[in-house]
Amino acid sequence: QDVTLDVFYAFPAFAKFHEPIAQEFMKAHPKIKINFRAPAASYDEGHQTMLRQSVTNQLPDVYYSGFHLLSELVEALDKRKQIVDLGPMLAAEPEAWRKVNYSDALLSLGQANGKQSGLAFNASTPLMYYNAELVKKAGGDPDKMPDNWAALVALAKAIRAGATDVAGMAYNIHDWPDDWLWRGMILQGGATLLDDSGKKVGFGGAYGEKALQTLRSFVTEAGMPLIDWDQSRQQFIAGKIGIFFDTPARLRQVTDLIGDRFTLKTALFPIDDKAKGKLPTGGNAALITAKDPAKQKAAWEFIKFVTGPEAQKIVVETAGYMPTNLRAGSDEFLGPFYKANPNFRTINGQVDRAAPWQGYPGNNSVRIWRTQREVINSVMRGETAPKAGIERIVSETEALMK
Amino acid sequence: MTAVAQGAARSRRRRWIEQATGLGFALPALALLFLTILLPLAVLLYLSMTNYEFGAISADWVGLANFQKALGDPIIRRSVVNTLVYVAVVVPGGVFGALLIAILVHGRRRTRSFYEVIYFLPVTSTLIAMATVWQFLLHPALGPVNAVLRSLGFGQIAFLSEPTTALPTLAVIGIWQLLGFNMILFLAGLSAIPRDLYEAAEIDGASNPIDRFLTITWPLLGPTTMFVIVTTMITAFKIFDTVAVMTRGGPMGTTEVLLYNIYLEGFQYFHTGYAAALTFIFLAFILVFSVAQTFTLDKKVHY
Amino acid sequence: MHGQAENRDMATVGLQSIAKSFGATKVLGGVDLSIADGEFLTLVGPSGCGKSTLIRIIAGLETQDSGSVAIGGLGVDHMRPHERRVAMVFQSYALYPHMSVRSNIAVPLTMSRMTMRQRLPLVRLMSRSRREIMRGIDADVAAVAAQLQLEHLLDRRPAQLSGGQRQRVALGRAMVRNPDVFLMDEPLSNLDAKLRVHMRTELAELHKRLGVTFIYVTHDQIEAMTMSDRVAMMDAGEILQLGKPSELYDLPASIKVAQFIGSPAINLLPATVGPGGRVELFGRPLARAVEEPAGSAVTLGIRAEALSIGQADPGHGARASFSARLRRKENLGSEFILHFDLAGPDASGVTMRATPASAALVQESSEVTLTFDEGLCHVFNSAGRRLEARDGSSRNTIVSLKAWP
Amino acid sequence: MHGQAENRDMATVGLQSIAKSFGATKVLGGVDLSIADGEFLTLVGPSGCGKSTLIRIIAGLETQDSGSVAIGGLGVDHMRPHERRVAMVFQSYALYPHMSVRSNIAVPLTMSRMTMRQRLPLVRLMSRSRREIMRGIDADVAAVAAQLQLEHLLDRRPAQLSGGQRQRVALGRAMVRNPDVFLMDEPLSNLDAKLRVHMRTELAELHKRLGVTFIYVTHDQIEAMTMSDRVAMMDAGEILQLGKPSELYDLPASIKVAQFIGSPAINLLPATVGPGGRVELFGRPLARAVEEPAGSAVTLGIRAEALSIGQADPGHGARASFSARLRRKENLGSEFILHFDLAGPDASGVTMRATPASAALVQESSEVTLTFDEGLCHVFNSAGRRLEARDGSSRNTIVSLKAWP
Amino acid sequence: MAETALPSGAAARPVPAGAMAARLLSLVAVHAVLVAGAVFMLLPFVWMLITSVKPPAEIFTAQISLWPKNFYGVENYTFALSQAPLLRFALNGLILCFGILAVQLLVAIPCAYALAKLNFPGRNVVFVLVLLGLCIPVQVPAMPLYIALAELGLLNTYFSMMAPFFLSVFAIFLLRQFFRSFPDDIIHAARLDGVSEFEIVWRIVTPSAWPAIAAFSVFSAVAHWNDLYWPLIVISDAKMAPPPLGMMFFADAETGSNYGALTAAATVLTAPLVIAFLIARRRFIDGVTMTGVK
Ligand SMILES: Nc1ncnc2c1ncn2[C@@H]1O[C@H](COP(=O)(O)OP(=O)(O)OP(=O)(O)O)[C@@H](O)[C@H]1O
Ligand SMILES: Nc1ncnc2c1ncn2[C@@H]1O[C@H](COP(=O)(O)OP(=O)(O)OP(=O)(O)O)[C@@H](O)[C@H]1O
Ligand SMILES: [Mg+2]
Ligand SMILES: [Mg+2]
Repeated sequence: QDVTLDVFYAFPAFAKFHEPIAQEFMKAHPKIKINFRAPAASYDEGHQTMLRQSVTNQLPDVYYSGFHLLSELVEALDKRKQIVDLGPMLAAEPEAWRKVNYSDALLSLGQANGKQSGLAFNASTPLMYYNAELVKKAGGDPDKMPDNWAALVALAKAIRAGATDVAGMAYNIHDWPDDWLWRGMILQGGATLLDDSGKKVGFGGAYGEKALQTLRSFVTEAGMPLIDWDQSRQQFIAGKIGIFFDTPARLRQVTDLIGDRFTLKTALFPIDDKAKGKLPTGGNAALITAKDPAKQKAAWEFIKFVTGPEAQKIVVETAGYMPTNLRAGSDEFLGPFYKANPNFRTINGQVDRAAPWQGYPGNNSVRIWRTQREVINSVMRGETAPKAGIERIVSETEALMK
Repeated sequence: MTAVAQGAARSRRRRWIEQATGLGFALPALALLFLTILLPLAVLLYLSMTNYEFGAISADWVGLANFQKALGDPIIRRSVVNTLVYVAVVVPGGVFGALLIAILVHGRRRTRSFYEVIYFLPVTSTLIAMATVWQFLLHPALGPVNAVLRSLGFGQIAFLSEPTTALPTLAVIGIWQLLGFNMILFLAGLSAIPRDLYEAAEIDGASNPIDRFLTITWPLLGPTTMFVIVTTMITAFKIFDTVAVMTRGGPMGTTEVLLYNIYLEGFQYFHTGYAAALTFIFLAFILVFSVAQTFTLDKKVHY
Repeated sequence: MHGQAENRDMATVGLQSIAKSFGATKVLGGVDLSIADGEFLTLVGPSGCGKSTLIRIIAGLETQDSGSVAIGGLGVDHMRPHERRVAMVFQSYALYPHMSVRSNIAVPLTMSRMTMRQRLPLVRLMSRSRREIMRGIDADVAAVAAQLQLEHLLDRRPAQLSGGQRQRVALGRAMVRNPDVFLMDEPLSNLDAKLRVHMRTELAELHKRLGVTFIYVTHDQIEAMTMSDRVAMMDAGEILQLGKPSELYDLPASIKVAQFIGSPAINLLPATVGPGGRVELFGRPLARAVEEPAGSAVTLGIRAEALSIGQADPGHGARASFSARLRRKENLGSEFILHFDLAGPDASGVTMRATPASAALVQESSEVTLTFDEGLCHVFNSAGRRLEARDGSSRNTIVSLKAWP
Repeated sequence: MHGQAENRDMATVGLQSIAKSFGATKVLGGVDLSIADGEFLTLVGPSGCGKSTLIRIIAGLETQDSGSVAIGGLGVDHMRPHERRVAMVFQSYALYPHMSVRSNIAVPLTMSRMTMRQRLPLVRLMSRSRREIMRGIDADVAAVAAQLQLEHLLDRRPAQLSGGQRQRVALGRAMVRNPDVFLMDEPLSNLDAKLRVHMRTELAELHKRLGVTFIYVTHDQIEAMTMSDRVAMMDAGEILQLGKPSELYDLPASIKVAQFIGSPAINLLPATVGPGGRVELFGRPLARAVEEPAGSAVTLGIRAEALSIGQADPGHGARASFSARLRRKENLGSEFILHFDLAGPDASGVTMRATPASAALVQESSEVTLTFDEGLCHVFNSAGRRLEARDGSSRNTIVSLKAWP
Repeated sequence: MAETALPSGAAARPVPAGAMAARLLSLVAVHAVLVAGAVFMLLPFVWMLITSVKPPAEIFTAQISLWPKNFYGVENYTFALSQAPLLRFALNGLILCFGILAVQLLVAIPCAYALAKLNFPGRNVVFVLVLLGLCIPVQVPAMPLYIALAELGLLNTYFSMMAPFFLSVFAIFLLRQFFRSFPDDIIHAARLDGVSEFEIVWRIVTPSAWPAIAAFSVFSAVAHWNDLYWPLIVISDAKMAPPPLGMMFFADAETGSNYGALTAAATVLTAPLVIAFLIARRRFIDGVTMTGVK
């Protein structure tokens, strides 16, 4: 008989792809009705809502959890047996089907607490946006952007020198709400968040010092303004910043806001360690919290659909996220779109580097980032030397990891 | 003898009726107060003595450890200082600015409604939209405020991103939000002042605006002013929204205020027990402030 | 700021066709009045006739719809109330509720004697001269408080005072000042007779000492008669008669004035004009003749004190008489008011003043003959205007008194 | 709720040693008073003596510190104001500022005639009986408004009224009611003489019609003398004398009462007691003898109307005389007040009432002989108490009047 | 710079040049202050309105322009109105605001009157509790209240959105201040007239506090119209959501806000509040002046 699924997601604006996907799904599965709950304002608030509802047993059937909160949520829900392990369900599907749709890297994004807790729905790795005119004016080649940080800073310096009141680049790590960009800086160089013991940070010492030096050089060399990331993006959109780093999810919006003021292009995130370099993955994974077996089954159908190529096509076209389905990029689905909008295709080149979200031990991740961020900000402002800075970051982080 | 006793009993009846009326009128409020404030506070008090983490199934009793920890936490201390700075800017600005505007607006005839609406507009705003707007207005390179500063020969200022200016900027935005509402309270207070007192003052020579203000307006506005000061102070102590939306405590913790830290502890770090203890410290702090202020002012403003 | 005020040495007050309406309610209908410097003018009139409105217009608290006010010969219409240099006692007192009696009375002095700087809070603490001025003000306040018998109440707030005490504070606030014109709106209405007598002399003294103009509203006939140089009787926003107090009493211009002035009110008897202009009362002709066509109806006004009991006494001018029945005696202590029913078909009655001794001579329900001095009675035509006697022989008392030594 | 109230058919009011202080200020010092059912009692006394406080205690608005109040023989200390079934006119009017005159007057009727349900907004629209009651109320309001001459003001708010009009509304709000006791605190103080006379009769009629008890505060001697069954003279929170109006005037118990009652105030002359208890004025013995040791100082009180000009006239009781110089004549219209300076070293003066005619006979600054009827004067001892004449021969007027036919 | 509307300022009178100049000067000074303040207050709204009619490409530009080259208002507003059920949210807001305000006034007015004018044991305690209530941030009682409502099965109802706000300590405190200044004699007169204490509150005292009640009403309406925090805790059905959720559909931290639609939605959802204010503001002007007592 008919099943109604309660689906809960964060960011009301995501209605722009959730709604059409649900329409498509219901067309394909007439017996399953999708009912969206009032969306949460943010991942954090969605997370709090889930925790609250787990206490009162009001959980939805499907929830899209931010990657950075996934393991905490799964841990909490596991205690009350309120989350469904997707591993067996996935295993029950034909192996071939699994292989065509999901890579291991993609599957790993949804793993937490050692099991397949969810399937990645939205995913993003940091993307380079740039102003082709400014790059050209500075003597760079808009079609072949630097693939390492030293060259990038040099180009940014040239952009800054080439025009008044234009900043060479902006990498808004100093006030990013989470450590996504910081992880980007760490992972791209082949370092890890934690060392092998899992008890110490993996980016201390010379590596970290160099990373901080690079960050400082953004300001000193490239004239990066130390302002709010929204303001920074606005400035980029106004044509006053040469190179800008942001999530691909905003590609659609940035493109619209620029209009034909200048030529927006995107490029791969510079990677200093081409072999080991990884990139942090933001976004969310769909998970099942339904209790009723019939609903669980319907929910699994739903999750398969939303992570399927038709749904991902909608997501990519409306936002710019990295597709989380291997087939989505094919000609059958996104091919024509990518051809028309090459900027959107760029992110696909980073899928292989997408690393799952790894937490610090001790549930203090947010506080650790707030502490680190203060030091990073202070280094970028030139108030703290990079060496002293990384020492502080390491010691304070490790203190909070207990 | 019995007559005396009877008389006493009867007067007691009258007093009893009076007191019962008073209590009866306060009762619905008291019941709601109990249900929506006191009971939750009791739960919170219990939590503050545990190490409960949000979403957890169980918690351990830790006694006063959370309170001890809070008193020694440097981040909390910093946020107390930030909060006090914010309060110190917003209260005088929000109260006396509103008083000035209210008095000026009250004297207008034709333009009165025009100004009232304009000054009231910020009260109606939702932070969701306004945060974006403020960020653009204060944008160092694109915003009109800095355009004006530049044209006046000052350099541009990254109001929300400089550690030295971020908190004062939030305070100014706080005043912007509060001013209109306080103005309306003052306007309500002004319309309750009997007109013949102004007439008497005018005859007595208290004719210029300052004299009129000092002789009539200020003293008779006392109850309103007291209310506005106390509520503005409490509102300022509770500063949270603008921080959460516009600076998230940054840059470099310069806008981390007490309530934002409690929010971080409770809803970001999920240290519910610790956050509860912080909440109690916060409550004790502003309650003492406001009760002391209220009861000392109360004697002065009523005749 | 007071430049203009200082030039004006004479505090005459001139009102030129002052009109005022509140919405549709016409309150003043073109009042003309000119008051001499140093004059004590009393406004009387029925409740709601516009007295308060008029003095509020003079003070500048209300704006007239048309007409103009001049003080000291200068138009003051453009001046704010304080620039007109008037002191006022409000009918509603308008005390400052948050100030002690002392401060209430001191306000006008503080305003006039201290500079802005000395009045400012905090700043004033630094002013040395301030203390001296304060001492002067305190002395003046104490003096006025003594006149008003308020010495022991100086530290109270208005809410802690009785009605009469509040009124005295309101009066004190005006009395401490040294304005060009005093405007007082029923300043003694809530005081007891003894205190009122005391305050009358205090006000009279103030008037003499300062020599300034007083405009005074009262419902008390004794106040109006004893304090004023002139009395203006108002009704429905018009001045009906303006003159010396005795003129209003003895030579009322109209029946309305005669009725309003004097307590108990004047007795009005219907009469007709007979041949030769002779007035006929109850069909019997009197000695008085008026310039009215024979047969027209007139009204005879006889003051309560003009009546007496007993037969006409030919030795003392022309006396007429009619008979009446005593309905009720009213003992006022010092005298009696006797209420008579008239014997005729006309149901109305007359009142008469009598000493206790003469009142004792009549009994209730007894029929007596009342006589009155024709020289002391007034004849009003049907329009209510008082008619002069036709021949000089029987003029009114006041006139004859003036002719005496 | 009114069970007790309905049982009480008699609205006597009994006060038993009522005392009241505001903080350190003692206002009432143990007042005992018992007022008969249907009596009209007037409270008089100097400003601030506690009159308003006393009636506020009777109404239950203020709580006495000690003592008890009974209405209709039942203690009402436990009752809240409205249970005491009293109507009150406040000295400060206390009008409802947001209601029209009509609604102000209608409030007490609405409260007593309508049920809670009928008064509720919205609900009342559905009540059919309500309209009928409303019509009754409107009629009553209209009737009272007519008595008060307020008909044309019924739709105004208090702020749009003149002082006297406000007072009448306050009066009207009490008059529409049908309480056991009326408490009126200077209800006519802001009305003109004519209207006051009118209101006096209206109140007298109301009193007669309802037959309820009135407690009335006034500063107006005429009101006190003419309306009251008894007058209580208060001073400093005590009742100095309680009696018929004429008793207070003619037989004042003490110098304070004598001074307070009567206008102009009684003349007080220093005198001594000579041999045989004979009172000596300016060294000359009078006929009057009192029970005081010889040589003690007494005060002679002579009413202004007891004095007359000219030689002693032996035909009319014992008359004494002294000489004085006319300082000032005061014309009150109906009579004159003559102010004399005494010839002796004693600087004080005396006042005398005179008819216009006799006033015309003396000139200012002229020396005259004043005579007075010894039977009409009072002797007070040094403590201020009035002394009875030793022999029955020369009792006071009132007594002798009583003996007359 | 007249701070009260004294009648002296009537324009019709002939005024000497000196006084005229002085008055004009002070008038200019007053308006200068007011206009300067008004610019500060208005600036964000001007930008909001301009943005709501701009095409995306003109929103962030280096040159500040007050009017778009390309008028895009129709698109933004239709987009805002069609993408989110703004009118439905506005209706929810209306229900919430009226429901909350009605109960708030019903509860707060008698309590404020009792605190201001009646003597009862524990009056100061109640007053301190009121102050305590003022100090408490909304987040504090949220969890216990949420659990209680869940236990009662009341989640997802209008009632659950309103219940925590039925008590407004703010209103109690504000009205207490106003009631305190109400003349005792008028209350006494009412008691003598047989007006019950209950009716004294509603018929006699409340009309005198209209300015304060109107001020509070706009405050309450604004606060609950704009509240998203609590409704999203107890509501999971988007059909019951309050107005700000309408804006959240366009304010997006994750994929980037749609500024044109966001400001259009903000404009649409602010308008009712401005209208409510315009209605309520009449009450600030004709406050009942206390002429009832002498
Ligand atoms: N709240 C108060 N605090 C202190 N003293 C007060 C208070 N209320 C009244 N008094 C004092 O009590 C005394 C009696 O006041 P009350 O109002 O009874 O006088 P009253 O006889 O009515 O006078 P009046 O004729 O002037 O109205 C006065 O001296 C007054 O100053
Ligand atoms: N604001 C107003 N709106 C309408 N009518 C008013 C207003 N103020 C006063 N009036 C009316 O104007 C008339 C004159 O009022 P005013 O106060 O001058 O009377 P008054 O002569 O002082 O009377 P009283 O002796 O009773 O004080 C009254 O009839 C009054 O009702
Ligand atoms: Mg008047
Ligand atoms: Mg009194």
